[in-house]
Amino acid sequence: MSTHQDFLLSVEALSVSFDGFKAVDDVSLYVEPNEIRVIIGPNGAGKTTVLDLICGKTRATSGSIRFRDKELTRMSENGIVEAGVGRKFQNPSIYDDLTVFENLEISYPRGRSVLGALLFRRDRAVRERIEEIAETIYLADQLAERAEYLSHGQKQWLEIGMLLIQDPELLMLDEPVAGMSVSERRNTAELLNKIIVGRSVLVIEHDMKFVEDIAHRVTVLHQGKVLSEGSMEHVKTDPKVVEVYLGH
Amino acid sequence: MLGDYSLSDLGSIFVMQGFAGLILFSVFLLMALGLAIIFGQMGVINMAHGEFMILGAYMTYLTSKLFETYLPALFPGYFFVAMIVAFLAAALLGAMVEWALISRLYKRPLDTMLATWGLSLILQQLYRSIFGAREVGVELPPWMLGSWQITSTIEVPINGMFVMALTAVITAGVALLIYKSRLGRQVRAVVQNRVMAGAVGIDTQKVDRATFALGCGIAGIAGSAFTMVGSTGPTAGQLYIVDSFLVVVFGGAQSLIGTIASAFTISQSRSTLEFFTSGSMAQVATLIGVVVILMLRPQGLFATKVRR
Amino acid sequence: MTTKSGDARNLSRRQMLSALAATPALGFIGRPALAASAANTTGLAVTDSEVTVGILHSVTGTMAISETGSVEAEKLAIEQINSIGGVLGRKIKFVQEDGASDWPTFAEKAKKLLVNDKCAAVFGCWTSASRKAVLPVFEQYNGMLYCPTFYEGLEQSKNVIYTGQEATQQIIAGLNWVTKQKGAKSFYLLGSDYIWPRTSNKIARKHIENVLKTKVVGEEYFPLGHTQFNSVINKIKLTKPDVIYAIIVGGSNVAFYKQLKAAGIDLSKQTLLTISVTEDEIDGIGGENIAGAYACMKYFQSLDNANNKGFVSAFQKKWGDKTVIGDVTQAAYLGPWLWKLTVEKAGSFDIDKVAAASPGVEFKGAPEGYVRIHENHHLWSKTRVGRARADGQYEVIYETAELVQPDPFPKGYQ
Amino acid sequence: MKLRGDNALFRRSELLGLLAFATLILVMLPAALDIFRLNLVGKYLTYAFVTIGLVVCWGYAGILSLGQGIFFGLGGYCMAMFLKLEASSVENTKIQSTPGIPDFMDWNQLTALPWFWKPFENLGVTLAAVVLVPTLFAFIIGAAMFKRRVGGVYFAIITQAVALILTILIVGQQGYTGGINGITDLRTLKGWDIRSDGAKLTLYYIECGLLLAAIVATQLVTRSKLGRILVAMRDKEDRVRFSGYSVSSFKIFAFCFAAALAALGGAMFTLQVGFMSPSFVGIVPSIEMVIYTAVGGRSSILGSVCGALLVNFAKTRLSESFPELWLFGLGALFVVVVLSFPEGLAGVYRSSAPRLARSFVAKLRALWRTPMTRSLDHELAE
Repeated sequence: MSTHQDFLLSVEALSVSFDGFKAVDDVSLYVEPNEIRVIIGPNGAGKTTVLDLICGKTRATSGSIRFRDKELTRMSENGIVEAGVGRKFQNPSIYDDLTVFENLEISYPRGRSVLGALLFRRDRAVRERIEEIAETIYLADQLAERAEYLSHGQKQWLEIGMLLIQDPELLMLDEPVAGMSVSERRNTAELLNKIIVGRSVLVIEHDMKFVEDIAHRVTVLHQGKVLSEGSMEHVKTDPKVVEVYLGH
Repeated sequence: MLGDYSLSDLGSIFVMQGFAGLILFSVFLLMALGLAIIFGQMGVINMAHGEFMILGAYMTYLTSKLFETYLPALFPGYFFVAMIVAFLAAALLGAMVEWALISRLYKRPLDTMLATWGLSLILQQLYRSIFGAREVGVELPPWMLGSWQITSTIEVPINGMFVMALTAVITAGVALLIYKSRLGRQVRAVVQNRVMAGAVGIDTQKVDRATFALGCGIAGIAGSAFTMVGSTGPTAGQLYIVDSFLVVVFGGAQSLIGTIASAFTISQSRSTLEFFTSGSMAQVATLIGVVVILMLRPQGLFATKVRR
Repeated sequence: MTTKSGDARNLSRRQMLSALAATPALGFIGRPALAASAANTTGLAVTDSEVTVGILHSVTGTMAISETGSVEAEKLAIEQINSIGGVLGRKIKFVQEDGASDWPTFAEKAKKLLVNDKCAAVFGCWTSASRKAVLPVFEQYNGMLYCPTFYEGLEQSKNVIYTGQEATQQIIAGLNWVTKQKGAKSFYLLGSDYIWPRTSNKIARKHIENVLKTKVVGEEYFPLGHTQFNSVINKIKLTKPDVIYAIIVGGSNVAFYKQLKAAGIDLSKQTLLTISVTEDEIDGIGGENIAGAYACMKYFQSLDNANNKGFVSAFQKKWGDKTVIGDVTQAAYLGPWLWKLTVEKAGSFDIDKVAAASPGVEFKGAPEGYVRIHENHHLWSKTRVGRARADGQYEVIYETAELVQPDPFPKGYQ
Repeated sequence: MKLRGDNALFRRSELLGLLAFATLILVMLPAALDIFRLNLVGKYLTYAFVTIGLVVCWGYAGILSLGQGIFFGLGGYCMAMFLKLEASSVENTKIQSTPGIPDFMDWNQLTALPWFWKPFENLGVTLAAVVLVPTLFAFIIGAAMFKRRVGGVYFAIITQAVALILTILIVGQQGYTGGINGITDLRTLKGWDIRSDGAKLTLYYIECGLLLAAIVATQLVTRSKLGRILVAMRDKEDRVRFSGYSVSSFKIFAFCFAAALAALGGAMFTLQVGFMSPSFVGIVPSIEMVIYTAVGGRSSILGSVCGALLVNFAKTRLSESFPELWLFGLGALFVVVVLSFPEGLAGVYRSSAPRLARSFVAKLRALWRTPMTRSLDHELAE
């Protein structure tokens, strides 16, 4: 195993409780650069909460989250994003009232301060980058359309595109293929395969076929604790996992 | 400033201040209860809440006149009838308002505020046109006046006790209704997930209307009770609106216990401060306190902590 | 309801006509007494048969409660004046505007009445705040305002006639009386938190401490609209003052007196003197809640004189026999009458002439009895103390022997 | 490509609207109205500053403030303090026991000018304070609230409470503030009599200039990326946060921007009306200003300005014609607008304007094709 310094993300002894209920209980997790890690587990296992904790949406009760040399538990959400962590939500989280172009533009990593946003000009570099991303996420023809009118799948892609334009070092995806039709799912898988190159990815997913396709390593959460961790093969055959999850 | 008084004086003042605080607490709670249902349970911001209270007050006035003219023998008991009339009238108006206005605005909760503000203007003018611009005096049955002498220096106002008792009964009733009854469960279901509640066979329309009417009805009773301590005029309702909202918000909108606790905190601090400073400064200090605490605990005193 | 002033074309034609008739008409007394051009040289809305005045009160908003009575009184006075031939042979026509309990609105409407409607006089305002808001307007556009409310003083203007009492008239006589009659040694001052109660209590305190040589044991103010008085009532119980001196206004009154009664303070034993509760307010408070309290002002509905009897019956005939009449309502009634008398004394509607002619104008038919306008544009009037009865009326138990001189800038009280 | 046009400050329809509006307030109204009515329009337009601010703060950023009266009032008070000091020269206040201080201070036995009045002897400082004091106050409220993620109804109610606190303080501290009467009887600005008709006209034009500048400035904000971020924030606050923006800073900016505009309106109000009173700080005017915005259209700058103009115009007309019943009309107007036109007048305009324009153009075209024959036919028929 590599030394501590080599991990992109080290989550150690992380816990959080809501009114006494321990949603995440002493979880440790190490993600290497360029690794694709999938978190699986039954409903209520604390998967989404782990992502929430990493991106700062929820504050940990105890434990530490180190991203490279930064301690995320004490940083603001936008600071975490600037450090290089991107997050996609479970339900497509895009801006309905804006066009696809504007949606992508807002995620463009420039002019993030109030003054910067005020003085931000939509120059050639910006436009080209957005068009390029739009091409990648199959939305080149919908740039001027209000995001509200996109299909569910397109909305998911748009959100992925919004992450992509940030170019994060760690990308966190919460059920990226949930609720998609078969063809959309195929496209999405293809898209994900394209974008995960050159960065670490943390994915929550239920779709086992999909998981097998992309996962380097798998972490199984159960009742807020890590139940098992390793390759898909290893996890699949772990009797503890079989009992609580795959066996059903 | 307390050095000038004898110990027994201080003792009785302490007791009477305690009662003054409790009465204020009852008043606050009573006026906030209807709002706690409408705002806390339904998320509707009813700026005409004060006007519903005043409707109750006017109904009490009318009932008293009616008894005075036709049933003078039963006058001592008219107040109970008046409260029922007040409840029914306010609830009926509430149901009508829900049907005409609120039901069209569930998707835009902040807009309910603007529409009900318009409604409050209309109601004020309506009262003015019907009852005249002057205040009306509601005559109380003699037994409600005066005070109950406990010791030579300790006296407790009877109407204050009455308000306290009434508040206790209504609070208990509301608690039962929200937490134990079928309607209460349905209301909570609708609030949490309107679509889902509809899907499992709850008539959301009916539930909404009943809830809103209930909240307004309670406001009517509050208004009726307030004729004992306050004034009844077309614009008197505006006096209550900010206090009511602060009590509900401060308590954590969805929690009945929160509303009770917050009414208690606000009333006790105001009543105590009023004793040591002046009325104006007491109100300012209490408001600042509430604002600061809300800043530190944006969800109010008693909101449950959940994964957001 | 808005009326138009005579338009320019009419006016010039009339001016020509009156120029022809000017010389013989001067000595002629009858209808019309004076041609419009002679009685009105400043372009006011005066024709040969009509003169337009303004009524400016709040008929909506929180102050409508109090101002309604004034509107009714002014309309009654105008109607009565018209029925006996009007002013200088002209019928009075009024334009009513709503101040909406909002001071800037008062200023806006005042300006409209003066600039647009060219009113020869305006009867209106109630609160000091509204009067302060319109005062610069009346001074700038040279209008004439008759303001009915008792107020804090510290004001005097060529363009305003104050038909209500200023603070010293109302306060000093009452304090003297209560000290003499009740042997009061200690006072508890209460008030709504704004300028009139604060200034009045300031005057009261100076008088109590410097002239009467007794003491003030407490002074408290409450925001307008305050409804919870239990804490201060406890303080009163603790300090046991000989006199509670209350200047609480509006809806707060109702709460205060009801809670006072409920707290077991018996006004037949505890002396309470107020200068802010008229019969109008008692209507809302309920007579049984305030019976026994003393009020000090210049007019009570129960005043026993022929003028007042006629006034009360005319008022109730017009506005309903349950309507009560308070001090300010009566003062508002004086406005149109005083104006009529002044205009007739001046022989002109011109504001400058009316303002100049005002001092010394006497109104013998006033319901409160004889009044006279002082040099400072306030009224000489008697001050009376009444005791509230359970039926909502005051029983007059004292009145000053002489008219009290208005003194809006009292030396030693500032 | 069509996206390029998006960089322009105004869309063509917006530019036309703005020009029409400028013509209305700069040419048509002054020509049509006497100075009294024009001064009233000037008063209505002071509220337009507030509604423009609300468009940014509420329409774009989704922050409903029920306390804009606070900033309107503070701006107005700053201006009024300067004017009052000028009106209270030793000469003008000879009859007071302490000449040279404002009359209400004298009545309240103050014998010296309080320290916080001192800076307002200087016009430059005053003008700076008009904008800075309310903006700073907004910053403090905003920072305290938005950093703690207070939002929605809670924020609205807290701003209401703050408005109430401020009103009680101003009314209660009458020796320092003029109490409930406000600061009245303001006369001159550096010797220039602001009460004269000429001054009223000049002030009206100054205000129009400022308002147009404010409209352009607001357009700059809303058309920038910042404007789009505000909209994005209103929709999906978390998404914006996790796109690397400090949401609270943007909210604070929107709130302060609205406050600064409201303050400007307040100062113009003082100048035009000649006084300032606590009745502008309170809850009722604050809610009314929100309603003007709602009536005009909460996401349209020009719409909101028209809202302020129209509601106030209706108020004046209704109350002049039906002094005892006008509240029915006003109340009904609010209810109807909220129920039927959630996007206000601007929404109605947007949905029906293209259709109207099209039919107008079609008619014009038809007329153009057969101008002679048509008019001839017409004449013959008659």
